[in-house]
Amino acid sequence: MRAPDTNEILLQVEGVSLAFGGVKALRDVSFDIRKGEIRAIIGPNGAGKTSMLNVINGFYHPNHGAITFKGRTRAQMQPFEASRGGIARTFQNVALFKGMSALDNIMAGRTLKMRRGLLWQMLRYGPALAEEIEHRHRVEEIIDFLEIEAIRKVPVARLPYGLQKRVELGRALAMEPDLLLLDEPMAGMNLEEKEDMSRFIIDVNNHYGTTIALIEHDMAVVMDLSHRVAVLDHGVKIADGTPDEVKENQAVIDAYLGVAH
Amino acid sequence: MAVGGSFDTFPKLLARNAAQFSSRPAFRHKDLGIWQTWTWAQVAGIVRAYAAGLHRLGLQPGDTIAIVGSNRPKLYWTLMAAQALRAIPVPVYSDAVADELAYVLAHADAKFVAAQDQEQVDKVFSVSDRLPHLRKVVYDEPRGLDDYDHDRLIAIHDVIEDGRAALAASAALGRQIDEFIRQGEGSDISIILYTSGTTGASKGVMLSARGCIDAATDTVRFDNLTDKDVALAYLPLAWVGDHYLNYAQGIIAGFCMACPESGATIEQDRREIGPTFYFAPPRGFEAMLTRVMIRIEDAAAIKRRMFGYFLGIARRYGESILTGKPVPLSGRLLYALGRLIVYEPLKNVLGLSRVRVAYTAGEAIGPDLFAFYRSIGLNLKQLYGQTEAFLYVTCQPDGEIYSDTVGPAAPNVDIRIAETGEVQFRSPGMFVGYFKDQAKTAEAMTSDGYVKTGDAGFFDEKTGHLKIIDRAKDVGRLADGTMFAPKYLENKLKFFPNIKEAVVYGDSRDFVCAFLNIDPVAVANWAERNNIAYGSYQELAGHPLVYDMVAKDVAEVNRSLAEGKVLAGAQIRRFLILHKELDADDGELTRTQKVRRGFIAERYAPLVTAIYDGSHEADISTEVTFEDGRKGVIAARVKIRDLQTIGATEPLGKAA
Amino acid sequence: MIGLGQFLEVLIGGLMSGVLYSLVALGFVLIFKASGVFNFAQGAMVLLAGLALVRSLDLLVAWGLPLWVAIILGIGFAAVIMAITAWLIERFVIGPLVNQDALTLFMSTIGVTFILEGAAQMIFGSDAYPLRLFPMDAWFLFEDLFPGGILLNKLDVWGGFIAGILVAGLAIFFERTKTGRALRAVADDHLAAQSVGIPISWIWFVVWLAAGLVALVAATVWGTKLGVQFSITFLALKALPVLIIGGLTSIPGAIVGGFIVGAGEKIAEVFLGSYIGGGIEYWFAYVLALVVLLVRPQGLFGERIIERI
Amino acid sequence: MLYREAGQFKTTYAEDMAIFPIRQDRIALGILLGIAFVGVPLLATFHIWPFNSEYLLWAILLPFLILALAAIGVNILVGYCGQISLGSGAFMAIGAYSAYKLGTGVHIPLAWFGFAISIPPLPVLPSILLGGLMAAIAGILFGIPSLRIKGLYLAVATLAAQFFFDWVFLRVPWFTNYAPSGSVNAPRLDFFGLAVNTPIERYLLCLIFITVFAVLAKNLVRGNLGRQWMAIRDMDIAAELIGIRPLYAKLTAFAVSSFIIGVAGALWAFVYLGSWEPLAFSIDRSLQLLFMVIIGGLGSIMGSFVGAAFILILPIMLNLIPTQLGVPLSTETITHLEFIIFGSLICYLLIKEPHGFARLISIGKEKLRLWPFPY
Repeated sequence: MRAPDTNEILLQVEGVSLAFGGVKALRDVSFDIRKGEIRAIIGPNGAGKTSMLNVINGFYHPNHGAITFKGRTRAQMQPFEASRGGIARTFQNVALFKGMSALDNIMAGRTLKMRRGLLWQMLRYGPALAEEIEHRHRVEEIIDFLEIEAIRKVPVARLPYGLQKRVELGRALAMEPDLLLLDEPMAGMNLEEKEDMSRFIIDVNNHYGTTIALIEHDMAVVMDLSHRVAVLDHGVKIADGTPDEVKENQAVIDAYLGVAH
Repeated sequence: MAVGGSFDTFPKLLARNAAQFSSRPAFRHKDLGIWQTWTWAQVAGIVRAYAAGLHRLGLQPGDTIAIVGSNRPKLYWTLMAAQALRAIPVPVYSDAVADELAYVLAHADAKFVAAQDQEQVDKVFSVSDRLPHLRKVVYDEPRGLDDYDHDRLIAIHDVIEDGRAALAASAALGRQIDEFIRQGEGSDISIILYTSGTTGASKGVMLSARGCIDAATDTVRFDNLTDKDVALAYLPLAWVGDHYLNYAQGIIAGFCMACPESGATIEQDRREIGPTFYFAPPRGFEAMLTRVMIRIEDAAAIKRRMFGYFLGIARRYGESILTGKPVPLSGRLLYALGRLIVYEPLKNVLGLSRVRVAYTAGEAIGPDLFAFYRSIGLNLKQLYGQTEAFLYVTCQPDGEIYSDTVGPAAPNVDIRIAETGEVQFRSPGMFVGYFKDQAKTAEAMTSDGYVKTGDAGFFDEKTGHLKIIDRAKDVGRLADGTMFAPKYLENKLKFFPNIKEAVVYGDSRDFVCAFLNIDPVAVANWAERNNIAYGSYQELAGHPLVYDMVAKDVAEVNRSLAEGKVLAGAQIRRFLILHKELDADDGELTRTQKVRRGFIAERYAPLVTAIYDGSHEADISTEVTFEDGRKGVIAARVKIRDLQTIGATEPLGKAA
Repeated sequence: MIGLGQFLEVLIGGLMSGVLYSLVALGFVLIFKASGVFNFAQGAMVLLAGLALVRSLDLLVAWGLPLWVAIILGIGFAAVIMAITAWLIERFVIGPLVNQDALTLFMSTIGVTFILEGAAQMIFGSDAYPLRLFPMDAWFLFEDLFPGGILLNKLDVWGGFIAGILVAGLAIFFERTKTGRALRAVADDHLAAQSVGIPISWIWFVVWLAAGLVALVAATVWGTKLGVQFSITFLALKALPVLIIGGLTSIPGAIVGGFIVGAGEKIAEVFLGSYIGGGIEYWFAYVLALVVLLVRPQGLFGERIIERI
Repeated sequence: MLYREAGQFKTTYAEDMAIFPIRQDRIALGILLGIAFVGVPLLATFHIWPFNSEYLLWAILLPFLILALAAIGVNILVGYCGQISLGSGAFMAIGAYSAYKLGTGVHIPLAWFGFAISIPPLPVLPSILLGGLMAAIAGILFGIPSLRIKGLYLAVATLAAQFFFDWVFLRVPWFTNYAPSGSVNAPRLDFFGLAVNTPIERYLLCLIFITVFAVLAKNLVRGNLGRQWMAIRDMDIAAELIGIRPLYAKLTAFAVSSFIIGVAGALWAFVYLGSWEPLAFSIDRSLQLLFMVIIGGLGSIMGSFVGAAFILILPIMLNLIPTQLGVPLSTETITHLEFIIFGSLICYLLIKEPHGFARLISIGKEKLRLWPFPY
């Protein structure tokens, strides 16, 4: 697998803490994501992985700490602002638009790129049609890339889980994000599906040069996929480094064996 | 359209098409969700640029360029571009494993390889150390190839663009390309097709440009294909069938080759594009029919009944209506109704409703299967051919269709039957020789220039059509010298739904006899319907009523044999139904489910003796392997049935 | 210039009529608490209960039964009707729609509304039927303080009294009884409730029954005030804003909301109506609710609505 | 079975994204339009059955067209964007009264400033469209709460709109030009000098309106905006994540929806009723429209037509059939039956087929396409 071209830092998380009432989901977590790398955030269930993602793309607003994305440090923002900034994301339990076809779901991912206003769309003529076609073409390339031609026009609700995950990835790719957050992309998949998904993730990283941050609790998957791995446990970062380093790390081993703290 | 001698190579024809059918579609490819389309004029332009590009990469006349991948316009264009440069394209089966690939590429001295995608590129590079001549690999789909080192690798798209730029830059290059095309002669080797290496190492069949074109021109006339036609290009590129039916005929008739989106979408794509010329091997049609039946099973009861009823109607009248035989008015009306609510919709869903001409070939096709498609109004015909002939040896003209013949000699093909019963032919398309293999070439030819097919067959005197009965080497003779073709008989027997497997003996014996396996499913259903009680397969197999039923089938086979002179002597005199199913685990079948006649003869020796010494039953005990791998012995007393053979006129085919 | 007396009178009158809204609102709250269903049909249930009661009453009286017997039987009959209704709704509408999104459930109750209104009027007739269960005359208080005193309808007092009892009853029901606690469990989390082994269908039946009985009570008061007739359903609709203001899940909220709406719209009617044209009552409650929604979506007493991801 | 799709392939995205990609559908539609635009008027002019009386035009076709238009509006909001509305009637009213005011001349006396704003009467067409515009503006205003509150709460907000405007048009005489009875009369309908009076003319007018609007609406819902609406409907959080601004998506839905409903309201008042009172746009109307989209099919333009047709025809059937059977029902019983049937149907559909008749139709169509196969 290709190594990231630069050490330029795309996203910097500094001393982020997050609490719901009494529950501390994250405690003073800091790490960075470099441009063009595949960055894994792993940890046992309830380690605060998803909370971390939610902080990054603006669902949760951290109580302390700051996040610097593309050189801009910010305290708070709305999810759709994050998406404007170039952060895309998939969910642990697929969050597709159930009433729409796979194609429309991915097309929806192009929203930010589409400019024509209400009246043009209403006429669906000239520039409006041209725009629609242009984006359809881009979306078709993604469909081709993810090898889901056969289910293009099927309502996503009818698709098996594995394919839904793929469509969701497609929707995220359609945004041409700078940073792609994947929340347990392999959750609930059989081995074959997992291998497919890993291949797609690597290809995305190679082909589009997209920076990817993915969460997994299954270490095995992550190790041969990612350039660097950060390990969370009970909301605290307990390790950070290359897969091999992390594998050796005692704290990590304990955390996964569930040794009492 | 007349294809005069002036058009004796494909590049010249392409130029003609660019002029004659300029704006007609030449290629379609379901890609990115729509049918991307290229007209003949466009294709000619692209191919010219492509040729220029390849030329600049160093592809010389006489060089070979291998093509590995599934049906993609760019790969077809590679064929065209190579031929334009008088280089020789060598398509290779895309599912070939690295070793086979290595063998062919090495044997063909491939200097260039055109690969479809990463998978194929990887395969090529994995064996590149065995390919001394390999200069460059060009590829169609860039996916995943981004960070490969590109000094031996280049995208076809880039080659074309480079060529286009170069052509724009220098008129000289353009003239040079045109010169190559002009210089091209009918005697040039147009393509080398490697026969799939089922028997020994695969051989490279060299075909001349004129040969290809003349042969294809004849059949294009024969089926009057025109630029209005469309073919679904889904057959393996490396198979003569695709090169002939789609590529050669396509260029000559100027019809459109439509490439499916992917293997998974062929069904859908066939329905969308609605081909007018269609080929599939018998198993292809069989699979289609099976799917039809399965899907219908899930339909509502009324629908099922209606479907069944109208298929009945079709069976009764369809064939005759298609071949224009007289049919009672009531029949015509019912059939018309059936057309409206079953046949046409069915063909439509299958994407066959626009098909004018459909062919099948490669193996014997079951009469029922064949009849089914014919009866719903699909003009399905059989042809017989082989790579060495550039496909066609015989084909069935409209209106003379029989499930058990392969038709009369194709236009300008000259067929004869050797004393050995082997079919031999001379045809316009016949091959020049095997690449780098004089010896084999010599073997394959007769002294007087006929090609040996290695198949045994005879002309059915009623229809005058050729009947292929078996591989020549398998054909045996009874003690009295009567010709006898076990496989032919076995196939005939197996076409009956009740008979699953059949093994026929008779070589250097007095008469022919058969060991049969009943089809447990079919027969069990039958037993249920006629409430016949039975405890086990063995019991069912031994049941007298079952014997009666099967006897009818066998008698049927004999009757059909009696109709023809040649095999009339080889009728089945006695048969028995085996007490157990022939099973690959017991070594009775090959893993590909072919019967191992010899082995079975040894294993069931007592039965063989019994059946020839005229006794009416025999005891047999055989060791068997159960599902779980345990071994056990089953013993049984197997009955033997005699059959009246139908007296025929003094059989021919005796050794003279 | 409007005197204090008149003001008090209006205020009290408003508060009292507010109680009537509360009576219907209570029904909504019950169902919403337990099943998260926003029951548009509550008004229709009031109509149904009222018609069942008044018609049977007329009949029984016509048969010459003594009034008090008739009343008991009539109420009993109406109660049975509401029980059947509750069962049918649970069995055929809410049951099948379990775990559907709130919007679907809401629309289904609109469907129920129409069924009930149609059926009720078809069976029991569609005229206005006078109901006389409570005294209609009024007291005049503080006549020495204010000229003419302050008018106070006995009926309104009765209504307040009954509402009080109902609230107390419900409070006890929710806090003390097993089913009551089960209801709260269900409200919090269906699966959890199922896992503790409470048959959810039973729970919901009970809820709808309770709502039905509350509707019956409301009907007795309202019927007496306005006569039992179709238009009751519209007044019942006003319980919606009452809820929004009080908070969907809060029983006290329903009461307070009722007071606010009742008093508010009366006062507005009297003191603003003259300037911007009468009939403010018609919309005042809704607009007030709208305002509350904008500043405090969960209402005065409602639990905070937390966005989950 | 009727479909013969083999050989119908798409070579451009434009073809592939057409409203009716299948040839047979286009043919069917063509025939339908032919009947609607040519057949009906011809039959009607020569009083050929079933147009021998004007009943069919007046009592069925005209209301059908206008209510179908309104239903399209409601469907955009409820079906596509998932925002419940019980105030559609109010928006029809706003359309109607605004159009009425603009059509009869607006006079706003600003006593304190000592002058008055006066707009001369506008021609009918602009007044109708501006009426729609007014409704759209009101729609946006009452849609704003939808940003903070979800479904059920929104229902109440829209109810507020309903009752408030009922009252406004009832009690503020300015809107009714101080008509003592509170009932107002539409200005005479002429479009570019063509007077529209006879039922046929009115029918054609409405037909043109709905055809145009149906196409425009269809274009919207299958375009980027439509996808945004449906995204908000299906999973608003995910929608935000791909850059959809809830504010924009929801308010456009409210605006477009109310605009169409407003225009429908204006047509209802001008073309169908001629003279009307606020009652014509009461909450009953709102519920009726809501039923149309639920029954016809949430999230389907075609469904809006189906729903409207059903809701209009059922009562007539209820009236007709028993009479044919010789057991005529009293008008009351019929209304009650209507109530029960509509109610039951709503519940049934919500349980069995949340996408209404439209889905049933498209399922049937799929069956025909795959005939003789079941799938």
